Amino acid sequence: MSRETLFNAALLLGLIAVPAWAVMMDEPFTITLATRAVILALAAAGLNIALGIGGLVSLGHAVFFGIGGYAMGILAHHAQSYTPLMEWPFLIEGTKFMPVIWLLAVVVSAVAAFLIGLMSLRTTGAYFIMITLAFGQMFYYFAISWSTYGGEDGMSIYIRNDFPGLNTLVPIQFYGLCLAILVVVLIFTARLRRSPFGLALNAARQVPARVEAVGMDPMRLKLVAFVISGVITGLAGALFADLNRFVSPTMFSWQFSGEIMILVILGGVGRLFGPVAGAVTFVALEHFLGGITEFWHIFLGLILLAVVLFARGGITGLVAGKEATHD
Amino acid sequence: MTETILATHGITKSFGALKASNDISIDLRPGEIHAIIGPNGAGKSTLIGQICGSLAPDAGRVELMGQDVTGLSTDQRARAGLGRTFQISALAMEDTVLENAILGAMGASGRSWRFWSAALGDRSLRTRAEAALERVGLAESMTKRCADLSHGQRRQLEVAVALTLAPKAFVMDEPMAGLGAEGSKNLTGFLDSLRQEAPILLVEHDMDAVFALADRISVLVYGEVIATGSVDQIRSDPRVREAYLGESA
Amino acid sequence: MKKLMLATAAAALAAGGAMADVKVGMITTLSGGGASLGIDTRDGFMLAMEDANRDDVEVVIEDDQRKPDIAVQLADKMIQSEKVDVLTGIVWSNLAMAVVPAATAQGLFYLSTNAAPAQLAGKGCNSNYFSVSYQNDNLHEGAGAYATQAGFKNTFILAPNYPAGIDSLTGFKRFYEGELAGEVYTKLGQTDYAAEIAQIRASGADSVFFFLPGGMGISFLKQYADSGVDLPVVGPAFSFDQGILQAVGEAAVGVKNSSTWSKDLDNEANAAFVAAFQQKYDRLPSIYAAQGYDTANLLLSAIDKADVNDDAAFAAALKEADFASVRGEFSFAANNHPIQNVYVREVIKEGDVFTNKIVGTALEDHANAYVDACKM
Amino acid sequence: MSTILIIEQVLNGLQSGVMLFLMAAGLTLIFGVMGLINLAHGSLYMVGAFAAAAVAGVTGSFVLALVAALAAAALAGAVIEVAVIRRLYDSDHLDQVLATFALILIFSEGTRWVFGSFPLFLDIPDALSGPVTLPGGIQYPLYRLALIGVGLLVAFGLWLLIERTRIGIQIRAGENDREMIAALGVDISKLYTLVFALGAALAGLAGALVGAIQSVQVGMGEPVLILAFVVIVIGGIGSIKGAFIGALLVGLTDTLVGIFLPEVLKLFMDAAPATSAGSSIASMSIYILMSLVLIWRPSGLFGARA
Repeated sequence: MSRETLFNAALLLGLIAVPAWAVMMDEPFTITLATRAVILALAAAGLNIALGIGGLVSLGHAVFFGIGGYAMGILAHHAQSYTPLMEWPFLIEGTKFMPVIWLLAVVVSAVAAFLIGLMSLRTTGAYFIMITLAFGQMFYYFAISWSTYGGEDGMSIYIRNDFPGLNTLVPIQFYGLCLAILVVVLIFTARLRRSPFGLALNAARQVPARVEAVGMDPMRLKLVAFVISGVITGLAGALFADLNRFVSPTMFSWQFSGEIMILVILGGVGRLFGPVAGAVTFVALEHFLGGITEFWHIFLGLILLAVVLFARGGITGLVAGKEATHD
Repeated sequence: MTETILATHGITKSFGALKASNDISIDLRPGEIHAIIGPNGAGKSTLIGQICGSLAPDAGRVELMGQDVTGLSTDQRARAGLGRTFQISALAMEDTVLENAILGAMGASGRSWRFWSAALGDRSLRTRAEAALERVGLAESMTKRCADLSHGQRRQLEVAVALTLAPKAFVMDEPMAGLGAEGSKNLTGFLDSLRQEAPILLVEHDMDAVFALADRISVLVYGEVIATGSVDQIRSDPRVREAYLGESA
Repeated sequence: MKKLMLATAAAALAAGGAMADVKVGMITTLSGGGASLGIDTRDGFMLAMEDANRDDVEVVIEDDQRKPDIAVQLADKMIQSEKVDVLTGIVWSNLAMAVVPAATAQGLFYLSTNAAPAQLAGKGCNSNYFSVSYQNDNLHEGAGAYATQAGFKNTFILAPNYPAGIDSLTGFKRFYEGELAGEVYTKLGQTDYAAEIAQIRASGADSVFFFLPGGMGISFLKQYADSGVDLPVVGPAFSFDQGILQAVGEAAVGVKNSSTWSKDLDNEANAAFVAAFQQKYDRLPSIYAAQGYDTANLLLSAIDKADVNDDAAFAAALKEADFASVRGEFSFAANNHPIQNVYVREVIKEGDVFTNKIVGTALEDHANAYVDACKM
Repeated sequence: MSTILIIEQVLNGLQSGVMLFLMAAGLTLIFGVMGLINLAHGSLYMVGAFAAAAVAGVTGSFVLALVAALAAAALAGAVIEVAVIRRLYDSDHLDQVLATFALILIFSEGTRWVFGSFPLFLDIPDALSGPVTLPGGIQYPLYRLALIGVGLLVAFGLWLLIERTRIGIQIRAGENDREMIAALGVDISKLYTLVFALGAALAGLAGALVGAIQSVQVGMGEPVLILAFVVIVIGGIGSIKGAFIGALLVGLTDTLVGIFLPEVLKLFMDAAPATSAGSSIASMSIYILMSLVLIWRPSGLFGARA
């Protein structure tokens, strides 16, 4: 077993042990924090597919996070106010049923990722970073002025949505649900990396010319990766909205896109558990540094700088040594 | 028409005032090695770019197996049967030798849209990739990372990846580049045996290899083909001597 | 469920004569943009708490960074871990909307030191939710009433294109009887108003009403003053607050603004407050500080009357508003929002410091437009 | 809608355009020469504004304030170049984005630590205050005219610097081939520090100039930063000319669409929804413009690399 595998196992164990301890000690807030970390890890795991495997530096992933959030917000808002979402040409009612919300989040994120990807992938390098950022801003300003759904104020959902067989209001149950989704996505990612598609995408990042020369279209590979990536981040957005029982345009903001990227880089770009390590660290820093000083952003900034300058490969790289993505 | 596997008909490409390809018509017949030579800046890379699809000609067309492929993209041409190697190794350096070869097998068999099963676990892909690696003599190094290969091994892998495509025609851009005498000799021997499988359009600076391998040679100077013929014809062609040696005719 | 059990236990204790300790959670903006408002809120609140010097009230303060998700997370923490009884402190309406409904649904009390969106005053009102500041529309309504009193006939109005901005213009129009020379929504966070000022100049307006909180207002006032347009300007107090005025400088002098509080309001509580605040923090208090101070005093008055674990009794005690408000006469309307005067202030220069002085009353004993919509 | 109003709005668009250019020129120069994406450029804008406000507060002199802004921003630029940025030239864009994002956090909170949370005061000098009447009876603030003048002057100065001086030659050479000019004996690291400080000084100047008519506060740099990015992407990253054209385009679009779109929509729908919808679309207009340009020309109007 490589050090990275051990590290990953330890992380996963921690994600089970810490909340379990919190339940025993009756520290529900620790569970809330852990839930936040798990959901952020999920959002970052989405970006990690585009960024880590496909090399797509998207500074607009908050778009999908926000779409997921608004999918939840809009459906639940209509459900709690008993007003139909639309009446024509056919009646659509709101819902508080998580699987339906997730479905909507996933479908809309996929469509958005497809369209944004189609346009953005024409560009490369710095242009790609900037055009994804611009799409993020477009959605942000749109959400701010979308008065039907609260504009800048966003929307509050009074009671967390339902999942069959669970009482999602109990923190540990909702946590379990989120963790399960994260684990499923990580398993999917692990398979994806070894799959023909993953191999091709990984090569498309390194040598697009080679991929073309063997009869594959790197652009299409990247577009599909971008869509998969957007879908996962979108799903995370729906869960995040449910955690907070609230959505607002800040979910679309470029700072948030930056934060998702930070999670990925902090944990280790392209590492399977990088997003998890990044999110856990980030939430912990936010919690503990924030408790110590009002100016904790300075220290967060310094830590990030240190990671970029001295700890290539992020935390995973630091703990597990250089690249160990292969057997 | 089945006599030619690959052909260009009057392709022309300008970059501003510079005519990098001027009305070039060449062809590649079954079982032959057709070498393209010419001094630096003669427009060889531009020509290859147009044949393989990374550059669009201003005029003229490219045919593969009698079909017009001028409008096709690089990957479509590859699927249609064009196998190329690059002048500077274009390999996924982070990946293993086997993975690079499997990449070729995947493209050829259209299996790149599988998201769940492991690429290395796919029997047919693996068989194909291993066979190609075996042929170029990299069977021992399959699990090595590309980045850890020697330069010569990378050149071999370039050829192996093209082999996995089982192409109708090879386009090789200076496969000997940077190889020592020994390496060149080995590769020359290998290419010699390859021509029966599929003809090779060979751009090469190593004249010993060219003269040893080529059935025909075309000489490219300032974007124009000034001569095409057998090795002996080319050796004695005064225009070629002028272009290379500056001797007046 | 747990809350219920606690309540029973506490009731048993109370019957024995001992009052349960009260734990207050303050969530406010202490870092990032807008921190000055939260800092004033906190300082005002804590001033009252320290003056009272009681050991049966504990205050936990956390920084929401002006991010709704952080605010929600902090609320969860305070409810779940700190087990607070009362929440307070949120400055921004969008953060309040994220926190308040969930908190009151879980049986906590929420006392607003500032944000009081329409949703929480009308249909979404709650017996555990009290706004000690105002209802968001109040100051805009006051400005509208003043514009009418001042005889403005053709006002140009502008606000950012977001819910509070739209509410603001609606509130203004509710009490303004003249014509509108123009109605413009600007981009939220916009910093350059040259285009809007040109529109004002071209519109033939006789006056201007604007609602542009924070840095937006500073930019607007500086640019307006420099534009040569010389029409009277009215705005709500937000853009003329003690912290902001110094950054606007001369450009603000003479501008009328509507406010429920001013440091020169003539009552005993206010005089004491202003003096104590200046002495302790070495700066003039702002309206946010005043509202924080009042909130703390209201809370203390209720704690003396009822057990915080007895929801109905504590709500009734709060509703009595039996404390000396720095705003003078103060009571709650049926929907738990204040009935108070809205004053007109004018910006003046006192020595080196820019500040406000009261020049009139726009609305007397004013409640809000949502009382009837609230079914409590 | 009178002609006067239209002309005035065009002037407003120009003014915001030339100020954007000051920001964008530095960004694009730094990208062109060093290949670096600098998200912290907005922080240097903020540093300039705060330095100007602080010095103006003490001395009361606007000229000294401008000098202080230039000096402080250039110094801050040089310091972060030497301490951090220099290690990022060989990194990929990802590392650059993260590191400079970290710098934003440090600068913003650091500034708040030093100056507090309240906005600072910076006013326009008396000599430039108030409006002037232009031909045609247009009343226009003198200070804004001065801003247009300064912006154009700086643009011209930059052009001179790059086309006509030794340093300009080195900068242009550096854009094309780093190794080459190092081989020619130019001290490349000094050149980079210089270029970075120059870009920073321009941002600081913009911050101080604009700070006089806006609010000098923490976080003021980020909205401008994003606009400046839009500008250089439209213009083509690395191109000063592109930055200039892009800045004017963005300035004009942002100003004119915001004013005229609601009016146009009012022809088709009720006033209230027209105002609201118009301003919603207007707030997205420059991003729409940018996407259109990139779809048409993936490397911007004057972008070098394909």
